Amino acid sequence: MKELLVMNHITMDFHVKKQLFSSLIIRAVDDVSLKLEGGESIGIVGESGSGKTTLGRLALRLLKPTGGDLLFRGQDITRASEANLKVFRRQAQGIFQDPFASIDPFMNVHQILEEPLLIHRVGSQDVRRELISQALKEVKLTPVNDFLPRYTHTLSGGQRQRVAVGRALILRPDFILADEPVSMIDASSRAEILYLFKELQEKHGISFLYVTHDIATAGYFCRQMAVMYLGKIVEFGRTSSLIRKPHHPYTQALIRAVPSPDPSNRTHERLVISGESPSPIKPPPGCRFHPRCPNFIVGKCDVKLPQMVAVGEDHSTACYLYP
Amino acid sequence: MGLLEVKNLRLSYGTVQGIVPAVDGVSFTIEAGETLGIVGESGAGKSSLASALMRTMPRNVVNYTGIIEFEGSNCLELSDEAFRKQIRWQRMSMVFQGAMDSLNPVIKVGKQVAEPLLLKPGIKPKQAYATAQQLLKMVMLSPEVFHRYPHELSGGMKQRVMIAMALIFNPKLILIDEPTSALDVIIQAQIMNLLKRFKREFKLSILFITHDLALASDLCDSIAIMYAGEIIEMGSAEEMLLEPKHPYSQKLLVSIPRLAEDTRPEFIVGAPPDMTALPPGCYFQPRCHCVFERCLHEHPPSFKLPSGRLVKCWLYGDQR
Amino acid sequence: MKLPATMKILLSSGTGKTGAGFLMLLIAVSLYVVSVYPMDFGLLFWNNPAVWADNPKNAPPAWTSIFTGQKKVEHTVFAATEPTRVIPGAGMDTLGYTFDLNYKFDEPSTFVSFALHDITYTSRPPIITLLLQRPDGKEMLLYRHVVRGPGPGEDIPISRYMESPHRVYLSGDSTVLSNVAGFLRQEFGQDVSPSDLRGKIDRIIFGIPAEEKGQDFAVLDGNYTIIVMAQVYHPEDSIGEVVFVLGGSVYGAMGTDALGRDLATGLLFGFPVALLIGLVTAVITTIIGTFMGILSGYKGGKTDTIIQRSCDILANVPLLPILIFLIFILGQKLELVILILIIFGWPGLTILVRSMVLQYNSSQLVESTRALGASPWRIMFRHIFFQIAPFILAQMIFFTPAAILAEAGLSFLGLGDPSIPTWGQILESGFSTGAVYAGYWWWVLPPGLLVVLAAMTFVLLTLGMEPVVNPRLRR
Amino acid sequence: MPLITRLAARGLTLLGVLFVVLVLVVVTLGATGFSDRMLRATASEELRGLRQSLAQTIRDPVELEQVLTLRQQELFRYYQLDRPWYYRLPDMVRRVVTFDLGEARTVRSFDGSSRVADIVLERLSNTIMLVTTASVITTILGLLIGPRLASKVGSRLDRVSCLFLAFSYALPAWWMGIFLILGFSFTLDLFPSGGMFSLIPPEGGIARFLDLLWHAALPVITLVLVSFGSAAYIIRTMVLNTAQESFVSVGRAKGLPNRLVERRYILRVAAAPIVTSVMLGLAGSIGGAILTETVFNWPGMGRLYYEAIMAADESVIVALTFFFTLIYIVARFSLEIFYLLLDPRIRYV
Repeated sequence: MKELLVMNHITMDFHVKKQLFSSLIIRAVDDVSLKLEGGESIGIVGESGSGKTTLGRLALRLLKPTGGDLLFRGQDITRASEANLKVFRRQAQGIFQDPFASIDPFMNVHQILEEPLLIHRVGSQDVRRELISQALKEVKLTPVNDFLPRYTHTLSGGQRQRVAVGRALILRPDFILADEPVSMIDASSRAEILYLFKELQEKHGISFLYVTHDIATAGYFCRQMAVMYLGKIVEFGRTSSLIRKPHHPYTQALIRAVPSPDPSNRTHERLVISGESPSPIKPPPGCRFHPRCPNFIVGKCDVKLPQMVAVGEDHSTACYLYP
Repeated sequence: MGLLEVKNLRLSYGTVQGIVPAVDGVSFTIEAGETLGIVGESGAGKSSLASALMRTMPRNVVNYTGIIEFEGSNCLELSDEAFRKQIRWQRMSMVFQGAMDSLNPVIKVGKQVAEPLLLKPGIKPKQAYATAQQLLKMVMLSPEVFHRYPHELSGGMKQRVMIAMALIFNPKLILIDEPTSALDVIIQAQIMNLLKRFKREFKLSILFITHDLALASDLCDSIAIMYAGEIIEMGSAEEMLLEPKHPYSQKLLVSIPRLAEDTRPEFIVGAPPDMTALPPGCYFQPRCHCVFERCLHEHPPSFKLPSGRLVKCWLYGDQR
Repeated sequence: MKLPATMKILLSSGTGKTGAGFLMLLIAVSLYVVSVYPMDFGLLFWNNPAVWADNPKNAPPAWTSIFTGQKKVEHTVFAATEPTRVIPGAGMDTLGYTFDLNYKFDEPSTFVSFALHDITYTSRPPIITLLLQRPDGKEMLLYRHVVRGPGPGEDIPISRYMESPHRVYLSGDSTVLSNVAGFLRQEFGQDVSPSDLRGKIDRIIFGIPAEEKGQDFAVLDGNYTIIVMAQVYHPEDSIGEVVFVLGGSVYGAMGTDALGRDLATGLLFGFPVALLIGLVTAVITTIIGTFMGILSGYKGGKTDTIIQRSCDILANVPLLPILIFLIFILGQKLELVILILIIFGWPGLTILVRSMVLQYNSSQLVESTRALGASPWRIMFRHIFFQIAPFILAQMIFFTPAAILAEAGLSFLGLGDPSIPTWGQILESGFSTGAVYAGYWWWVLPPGLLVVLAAMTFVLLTLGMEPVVNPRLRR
Repeated sequence: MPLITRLAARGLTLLGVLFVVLVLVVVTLGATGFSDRMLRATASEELRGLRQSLAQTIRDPVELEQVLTLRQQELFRYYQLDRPWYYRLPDMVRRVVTFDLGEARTVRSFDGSSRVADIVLERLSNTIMLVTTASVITTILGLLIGPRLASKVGSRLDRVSCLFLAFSYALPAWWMGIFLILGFSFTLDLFPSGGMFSLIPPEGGIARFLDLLWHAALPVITLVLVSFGSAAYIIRTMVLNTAQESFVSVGRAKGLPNRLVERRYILRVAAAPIVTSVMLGLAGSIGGAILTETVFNWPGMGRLYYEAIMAADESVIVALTFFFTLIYIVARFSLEIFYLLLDPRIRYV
């Protein structure tokens, strides 16, 4: 499959005004490279402060990267103006965490779904109406006519998120960024959205970048997975191999921390790394993870940043434990 | 005789749409040293249950009845003032949801922890502060945190402070409401380990409220599942996690994506019920995969299964 | 939130309902005034002393009699353009005008006057006679006037009293004095010289010689008829209007000021003016403030910096002193007042709107809409604007009383626009002429009360909007 | 230190405000020709005096005219009337900033000085005294009433009070003043209708002070009545907002007595915004003082402003506009400091 979205050494700095004339730089994303192929799905997993959300926003070009290149279908869109991004905006869509906040509460379902069509001047009113009802059927909000005039506050979380999916879908995009799409939804409805994604991916060949803190849902939905820590990717690989054989100590800790409904859990404490992820304003030198790492090698990990090395087929990690 | 016995507790809110039930005839018992998990999805009434026990309900409560028997005294018969003086925080305390804004932003952390103790007659400030320091140490916070303001702490640290605060009087029972919902998984695991240790070391009784069945398994000896303001199933953790009986509990369990196994997570079709217009019969009936005629018309009572487990489902209506 | 829902919440509260009721009242009165009053009421009437010449000065409202217990003479103007009857005669017609006056007061009138307007004649000048029929059956000749004859070379028909009417102050006129002296002699046998009657005319014509000591005349209650007879010598001859004024010590619904102006008319005119000042200022301020705030918050960068700096400065200026200064120097124009209020008013709103927009900037709503490819304008004014619209509406309502109060305060300092009477100005004229210290409460209290009413209307509406803006208060 | 930078930034902005107001005033005066007219009048006044005194010594009318013309040119140069107004602009600004406020034309100080600085300064304390007293009373009343209403939001008491607060906000100070004069001075004769002291002030410190209090009563009541409505309302709203925060219910759940929760968890947290809004409103009431002082003939800056406007005394008006802005800005700056002291969240950002 052809490469759809390519991120080459992407870096993103934020300026935080600290004093009258000086500002602090926060490097939210630090030299990240990623390739998303057509019809593929990559999960970006990390804790808060890992830069995963920033990476997602960069992938949609909602932010201009400070360094590196961003290519969509081979076209450089790193610094393209909003006007030149029109085509990209049509082919790349986003689904965001909070389905209540990401949808205009002043619009009914019909208006919400019509908006992308209006923005990109698609079709006549009749064509648009047809497209809207098609999209609603696809996200299983039926009977369509019941939902069209409703406002989002009358819908449940799962239904709202499906409206958001419908809106992302209606322009027939090639790429969808899903930023924590199920974290605000009740556990019993999460799988429904994930199945919907999977169905759309298989049916329309849409590529997904799935940004989440929840390695379990990512593990189910994504074929590949990237684990981020403090702005850097520390491990990347095919999901099956990454979850079964996590190499990076951070990935291992992350997987260990995920609770599973097992009654024996309460009898013993879970093995967990100590401390919290440090502030990205002053990242530690060397490997970002070394202050919390159980396998920390003095004089090595705290000096030089480890490079990504292959540890298996289609599986690599940035850790000195693996030569 | 349990430490806390709740019988037929009801709590409703008066809203523009009329009277909306939040807790609808809930009964359960917590024994000393035992942890009960209340698991339910948003709107199931878990947090209302907690506020009913702690008497921190919002103003628009219209119906607040039942029996809350705590260490032998019926809380509902106590006046607000008596409840505050005798029970609240001293014998029954709480760790609140959303640690982010549960701390007073203008008071130093140490003082907030020590505050209830400072008000006790006969306790010297020095003593109270020493206790607070010690508690902060127990929740693995460095001593300097004592002199910090809440906004200088991370979410995980604040949650630890909240736990320390709940322990200041060495209470018999702690209600813990979604302690980790805003935290990252690793921090969540740290906090759960901490709670587990306290439970063991202090023989604490805990009422653990969460939407996450997997998280409940970390701490709870028995689990109650709430749906639409009712407890629809309650039993020991083993039973509930290995062999849930109620269709809702079953679905809830298999909706959790597992990392270790290759099973597909499942989901429940439909939306959670609108509490202002509950369906007739069983509240879960419109989404239930085992629904039959009786479910549509009659609201099921709690059936006690031979193992002692309670299920509110007509499927078990003939097993007495 | 949609407009109907907003209205519903607004009207669900007591304050909102009261405010809406007051607003209806303000609008109704304003509409009435706009349809009835001329636009240049200020110049043509209010500030034209001639219009008010016949009125009593500093007269309290007529209804105050109820409280004082004493029946004060109510100022009454009798005017007629058409005769009540025409008595044909040989070679001449008599036009008769009659006015009925039910005199039921405890005191004599303060004065009486008589005026003739627009007289046209062809051959001989008309003769006009003013008679008073009293309840004791006696008839009194008050005044007789022969219109000035044609001058040399004057064209026929001849017009008289077109520009300014022929006005006679009967209470002091010398012919009236001798007529009244004659009446006294004839009817009551009193022999007095006309000059002794100076200042007593009103007491005599509405009275009879008193029996008690110390008082020369007692008020005679009852039905009087004022009769005006005009003898004309040609069918084409006409009399435009005859006016008889019974000078009272109380006047109309709201009394008069030191110039005899009917305060009720001025107060009524103040309604649309106050509404105009308040609404125009509030609407324009809100539009500019909102636009700038959204622009500043969403665009960021240089636009933001420029707007923010301007706001920082303008919003920190103490308004009233600057307003006073500028109006004093640049001239007392209502437009100018409104302009200045707008210039110094928008930054406050802009700062608020900007901070709200900043919250939305990083919101998922804006991000997701941007990701759809929506233009900045669409995001700013289709999405962000609607999110903050209830707040902006509340702010607009809140601005209205501020503008009304500012103008009133300015007028009170004597810096009002003289061509447009406002409540503040009416109060000012009362204050600066010492009405307060003379106790002319009817002059100073009602205009202030109306300012309070108008301002309060909008404050109440703002209070009613509270649950709309702050959903936590909704119940 | 970010704390100091923040304060410095605010200070700079406020100084900018002062400067802009000044320039605005001076430009307005210049561009409308007002300043030209005033200076010409001053110059010709001087010339007239000169003519009279010279006429004694110089008999030759031609020579007299020559001398006078020369003197006139000199004066015009001195006042910079020979050049367009904007050349005088920097000089005017400099003079005001350095408090070199010049001479008043007609307004005089109590002891007859015509120096604007004298006139303004002797009035300054009177205004500050009046406004500060009223502000303190208003704030205390607001703090007593606001939280009480917030704790009973939606009740009959709250609704009735809201009506009353709306009335208070809608009340213009000057009208309230007139009302009180009519009622308490004219009708009941309880308080004097104006002024700061009796015509013949009583002897002795305490008697004098009581006399002052007696005279200040109505103006202070007026200011309090018109401003405490919005103050109480602001406090009510802020308390209401804070009371919804979850840490307040935590405080209650901790078993703290209600009064303590109200004080420590609501009022203390809301203190910073409350103080800011209330004080801002009061700083704005310096404007209201102009009207109140006018009504009560209180010899403060506001009354002076009114007198100066009536007498069209340019230099006094400029100076007063400048002073009002200055006071306002000083008040705002003290607020900033106050805010920082009250809110630890800001301090450490």
